[in-house]
Amino acid sequence: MSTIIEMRGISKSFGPVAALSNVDFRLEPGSIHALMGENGAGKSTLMKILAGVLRPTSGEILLAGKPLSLSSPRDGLDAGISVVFQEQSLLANLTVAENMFLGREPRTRWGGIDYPTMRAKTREALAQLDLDFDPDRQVAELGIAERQFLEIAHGIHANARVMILDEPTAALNAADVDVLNRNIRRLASEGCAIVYVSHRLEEIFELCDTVTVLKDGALVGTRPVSEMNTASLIAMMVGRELSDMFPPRADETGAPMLGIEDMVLQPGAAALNLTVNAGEIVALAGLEGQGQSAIARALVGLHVPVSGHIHLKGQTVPLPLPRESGLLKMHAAGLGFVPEDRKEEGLLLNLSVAQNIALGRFAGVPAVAPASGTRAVVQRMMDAMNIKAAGPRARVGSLSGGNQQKVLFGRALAAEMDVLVIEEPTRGVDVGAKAEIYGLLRDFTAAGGAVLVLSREALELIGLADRIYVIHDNAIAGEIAATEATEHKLLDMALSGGKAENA
Amino acid sequence: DDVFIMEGVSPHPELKTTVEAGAFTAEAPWTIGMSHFGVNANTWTVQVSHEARAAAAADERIEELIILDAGFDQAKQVADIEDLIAQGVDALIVMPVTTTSANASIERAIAAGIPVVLHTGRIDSDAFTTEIQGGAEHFGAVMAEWLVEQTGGKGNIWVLRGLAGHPEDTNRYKGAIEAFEGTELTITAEQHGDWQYDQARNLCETLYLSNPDVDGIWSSGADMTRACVDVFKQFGAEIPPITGEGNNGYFGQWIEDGFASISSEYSPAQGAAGIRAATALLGGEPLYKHYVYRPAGWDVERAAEYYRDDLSANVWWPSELPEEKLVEIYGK
Amino acid sequence: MTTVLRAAGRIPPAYLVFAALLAFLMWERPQMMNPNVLGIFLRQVAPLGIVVLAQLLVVRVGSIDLSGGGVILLVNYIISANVLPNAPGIAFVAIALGIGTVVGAFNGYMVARRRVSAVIVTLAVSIILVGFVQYLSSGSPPGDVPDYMNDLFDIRFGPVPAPVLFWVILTTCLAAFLNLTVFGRRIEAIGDNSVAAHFAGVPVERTVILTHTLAGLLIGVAALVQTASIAVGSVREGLDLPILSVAATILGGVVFGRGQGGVWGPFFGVLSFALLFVSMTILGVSEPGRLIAQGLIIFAAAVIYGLRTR
Amino acid sequence: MLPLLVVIGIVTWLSIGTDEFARPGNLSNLLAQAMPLLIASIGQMFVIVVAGLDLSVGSVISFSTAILALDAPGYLTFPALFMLAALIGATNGIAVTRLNVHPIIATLAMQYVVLGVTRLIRPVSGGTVPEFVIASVQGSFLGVPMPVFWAITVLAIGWKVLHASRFGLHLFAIGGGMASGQTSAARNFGVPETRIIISAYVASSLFAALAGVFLAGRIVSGDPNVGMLFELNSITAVALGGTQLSGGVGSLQGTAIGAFLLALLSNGMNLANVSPFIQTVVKGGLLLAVVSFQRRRKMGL
Ligand SMILES: Nc1ncnc2c1ncn2[C@@H]1O[C@H](COP(=O)(O)OP(=O)(O)OP(=O)(O)O)[C@@H](O)[C@H]1O
Ligand SMILES: Nc1ncnc2c1ncn2[C@@H]1O[C@H](COP(=O)(O)OP(=O)(O)OP(=O)(O)O)[C@@H](O)[C@H]1O
Ligand SMILES: [Mg+2]
Ligand SMILES: [Mg+2]
Repeated sequence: MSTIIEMRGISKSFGPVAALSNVDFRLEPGSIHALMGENGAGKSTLMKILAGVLRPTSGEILLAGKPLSLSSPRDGLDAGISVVFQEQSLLANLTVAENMFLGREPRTRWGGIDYPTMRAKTREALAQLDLDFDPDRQVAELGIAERQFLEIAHGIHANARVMILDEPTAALNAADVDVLNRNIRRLASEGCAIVYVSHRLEEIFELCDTVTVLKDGALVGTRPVSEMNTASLIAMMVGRELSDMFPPRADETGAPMLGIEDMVLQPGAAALNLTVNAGEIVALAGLEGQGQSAIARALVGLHVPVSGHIHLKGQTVPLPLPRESGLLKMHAAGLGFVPEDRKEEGLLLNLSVAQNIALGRFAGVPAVAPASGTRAVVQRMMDAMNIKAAGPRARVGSLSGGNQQKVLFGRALAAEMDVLVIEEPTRGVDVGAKAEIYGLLRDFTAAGGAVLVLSREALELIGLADRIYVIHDNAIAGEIAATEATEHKLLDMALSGGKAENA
Repeated sequence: DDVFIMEGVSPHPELKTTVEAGAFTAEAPWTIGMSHFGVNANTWTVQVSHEARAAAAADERIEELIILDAGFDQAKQVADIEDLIAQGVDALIVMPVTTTSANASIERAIAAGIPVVLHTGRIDSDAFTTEIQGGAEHFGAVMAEWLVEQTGGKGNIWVLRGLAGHPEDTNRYKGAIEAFEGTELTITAEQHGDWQYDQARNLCETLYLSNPDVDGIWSSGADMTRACVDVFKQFGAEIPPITGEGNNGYFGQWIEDGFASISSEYSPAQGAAGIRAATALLGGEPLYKHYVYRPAGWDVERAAEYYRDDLSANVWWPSELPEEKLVEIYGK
Repeated sequence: MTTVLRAAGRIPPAYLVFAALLAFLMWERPQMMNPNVLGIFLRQVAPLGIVVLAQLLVVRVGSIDLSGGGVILLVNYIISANVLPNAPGIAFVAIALGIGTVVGAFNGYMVARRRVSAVIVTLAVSIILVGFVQYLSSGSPPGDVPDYMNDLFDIRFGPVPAPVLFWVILTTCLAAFLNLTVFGRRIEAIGDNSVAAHFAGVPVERTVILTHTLAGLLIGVAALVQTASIAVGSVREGLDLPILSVAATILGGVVFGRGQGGVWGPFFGVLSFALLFVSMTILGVSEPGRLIAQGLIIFAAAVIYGLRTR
Repeated sequence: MLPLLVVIGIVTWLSIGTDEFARPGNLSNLLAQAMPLLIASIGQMFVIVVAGLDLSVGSVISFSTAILALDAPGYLTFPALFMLAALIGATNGIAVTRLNVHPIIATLAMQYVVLGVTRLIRPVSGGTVPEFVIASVQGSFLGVPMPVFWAITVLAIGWKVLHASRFGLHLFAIGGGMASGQTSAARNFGVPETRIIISAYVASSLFAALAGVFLAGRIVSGDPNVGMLFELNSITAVALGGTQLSGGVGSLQGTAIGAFLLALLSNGMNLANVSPFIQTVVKGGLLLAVVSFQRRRKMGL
């Protein structure tokens, strides 16, 4: 097979931080090439260089054997290199169609934008991904998974020779991943070279034919996937074997910490009840948009349910909570919330790691209180989670995606809550760090805390949780002990919602 | 004999054009419109509108006086005049913002048969009915001539100007420069204090600290004079001859501190003069087209005659406001 | 080495302008380089300096306050127009601080709770206050400011004029307050991303209202200092002060939602303006030249800074 | 759209309450009074959509009247004026993009410089404006007053550029990225960000120059102060019209209504005989009332 892209001796440093050093990377048309590595290994940086977003400090790129000079994303696009970035990059103020065609809008004879064509082609592109949303909808109105799909559609659409997907599935659930994989295979069969970055190992084995592993900015090696297994891949990435991903479950649980009583999420929906006990990790599973997120958010006033009550450590709080002060109120009562969208809702990207973590300790504290005594906690969190940063003063925005997630998580742990509600505990986190985060969560419950967790990864739910509630149509379709749960069972419950019905 | 316009105002010595008696006669009651260049610019401009109102109130034939405030905005003045014409006023009084901006709309008023009285500001056109002009050049020259006399025509002087770009500032300055011509006075500093106390104070402080060698100060307005005097007092320095303008606060300071000064006269009662000219036109009396207002400068004795300890700093003299009004508005 | 250079790159432009102008004055007018003279120059900008303290607070939470002109005018009017005959000085202080606080709280409420554009609200508030003074002054124009205020303004401690000392103390207090308290951390967080700050447990609305209120209080203080510096009442206050305060704040390295320059950056922004005005006056630069030079100097400083922080 | 309702309310009230308002003469006055602000606001909007601000608008307006009133033939001054305005805008744009200067600082510095230059070439108002400029503003064509044609033209241009061209879409894209803190989002889509932002500042200056031309025709002279406060008034009009100062959201019709509302306030208060001493309060109060009902999602500028 001929090589379409060859990156030779790529190095990149951000000030004192060397993100990449002397990395070689080759791509063949028709192949699906996995790019793996721990958080902060340099995967996104390498791909941004290939896309023309960043310029390498040294090294060269060849396109079909000819040197390629990329000074802006435009150049990348013109060279047929299309990217779905790890960080969502859609423009929320524009419509779906406008986002699809931004930068290459079809034009009318008069030089204006040909909106009818744009809409029609948008529909077509979305239909390929089994999607059907109105091209005139504002992206701001889309959910996170819908946005992710739109990004993918945008990338796929570009008729690219090289397609880079940087953690495209981080916000997708199993069913959506299937749709995506189908399309990726189709693209590959049409001769497109695909780079696939993901921390979900099972996807790599299912989809990819070649894997390149980076570690600390350096190339570890490139191998055919057929020669690898999970253990060897992890060893290659982490440098050691991971014995147990998930820590052991607690033997017994304590008194109820968090209870939801007769919560009606939407007019017409059934009332739902659930409890989370001290020492327990309880998960909410289900297909996208069935109400899991609404339940979690209703607990902090970010979703307005019709009615219901919360019981928190014996205290009863009527729903709905006020939008502005709900989160603070619950925070004061000992319930912390970790949002999924770390960029918009989670992190203060221009502030330091230390400040981001320390903020968790200041919630509910009077404004004039001294802001001190956080140094030790910050250090403890950074050590415990192995956060890779230049130091506590490093800007969070300069961290790799997975390390950002750890900072977000560190803040919640530092705040010393009794109950944590977590939307996606390990979005974009590498295997090693995942194990660390799971361990921390278990430590938290072992100390008497309670956790309510949402995740799109069924395996994570099964491995991590004690009990799982499956949500369907804004109501609880069933409850199952994690030890008895399998991916298949969960999907079945999620699809049917108790009855038989197609999704 | 001639219609009385205002104390100190007389027909132009050369331009003797007249307005025919009865040219604009209208049935009373009248509505008079006045476009003011900037009512709220400073306390002097406020007093002009008070003087106009008082004069209008004193004349039973006037049913209504509509004053619009251009706020130093030429475009707004054009709009104001258009709006006044639209309201069908019987006569129009204009205090122009600039020499050209209002010409077109003034011409439109004349074309609509509305007589236009102009004061406190000239325009570059003949298309008005009658004008009363104080003459900023005269104002500046009176002060400058006095300064030349005080200094013996030799030495260093500072020039404190008003708002940059404002015609009143430019013309006062022009008058002063002409009067300085041929003398041995050197202008060592020339700055714009915008007629404001705080700006002038900062300027005078800086100028004094940078070079205290000054033999006289030409100041284009009263608040700036007070600021500069305060600076010299603050440094315990002798106050050089400094020019001023007829305001009560400044008069008080002048009388108390007894420094060498002169006050140029520029009465806010020009507001009343405009009303009288307009009523004369509407009443069918004959007028001249051009009136001038070129009073001599005041010395401290004259200032003392007018100075009122019981009134606030911001009365400007001479005033035609009736005593009750003065006390009501300016009483301490 | 590179870290030193990077740190140098983050020095707000205000420091550069200040150093350059100071060097220029030393060379051009060495006799003026004594504490007494400099003290007087600093006193000229003390009111601006205090308004800048207010401005940098709200700018750090991504807002802006243009209502300063109106507040200062109203306070000046109340004190000079004899509205309260024979009122003791402390009453004026209370009124000034009261007006500032109420206006600030109102701005904060509108910006934080009602989510109205900060530029427009604070501008509208200023217009209303200016209009209110115009209305009042049509009945009774302002007169003199009580003498004791001028006397206070003229007090000196050694070479340091009282208003300057007061301004420096206020700046120090604010710097300490922002550095040491939870409030300071919250301001930073909101400035960076108010949504994320909310999720991090920051009471966003309350903090923004508090920030505006504090800014209003500071503007009330500035109004007192400004009034004390003017012996007379006024009916017109330009937008100079608010706009200059925004400029000084940004030159000091504090940009909407970001506060690299802290409190002292904008402080030096004001100092550079002081020296800038003084240099122009001393050089006898004409009005047009002054405007052009002022623009070019601000521009040059901002470009140097901009290129280094890119 | 609340401002629109307010406009309709005021118009209705004035038509019933005063005899003069609804006369064609006054309506054409009103249009002429609104026009300079409308033109400047459309320009300002380009910059605000990309999360910038242009404080040099007022100076450029004054500058433009000063150039037109130079003692030189119109066929020289007229094109020269637009070339200089484009240069001013390009400088602003380059400062903001390539030199990384905050828009407020860049355009404030420019405001000073341009005002200084204007004062040099025209210290006080005066001079003569080319006849064709005066005629194009004060005259009428086929019995329709010229300002009507101005309004149609600038609104059509504004509409085409903002809402019906790739350039306009790219403006909104860039602004949307800025508003959400992803400063390079649009760039990653291949939008030539720098070039477009610079063009926005150029457009703002060109529109300001055009507003200056209209004003010069109205006041038939050059004036160094005529543009004063236009920067703030244009920002106010744009924001009143619902455009977010954080970028990415806004509409031309909103801006037009905003500008019209401000002009209507002055005209209406003049006709309704509101005393000049309380006109300012009323204006500020109405502004506050209108804007306080325009809740937005994000707080800030
Ligand atoms: N803009 C930046 N400024 C400074 N450092 C940066 C910047 N972008 C990335 N880095 C650093 O470069 C290194 C590589 O980051 P990169 O985002 O490429 O990691 P990654 O392999 O994609 O990790 P993840 O799996 O967490 O997404 C990290 O140490 C990161 O902190
Ligand atoms: N562990 C750390 N290492 C380096 N910088 C830190 C650390 N923790 C906080 N910082 C940063 O240092 C500055 C001061 O932080 P802060 O005052 O909160 O520390 P602290 O926890 O109070 O320390 P101490 O208890 O010793 O006073 C902040 O800018 C913060 O971001
Ligand atoms: Mg990455
Ligand atoms: Mg500390």
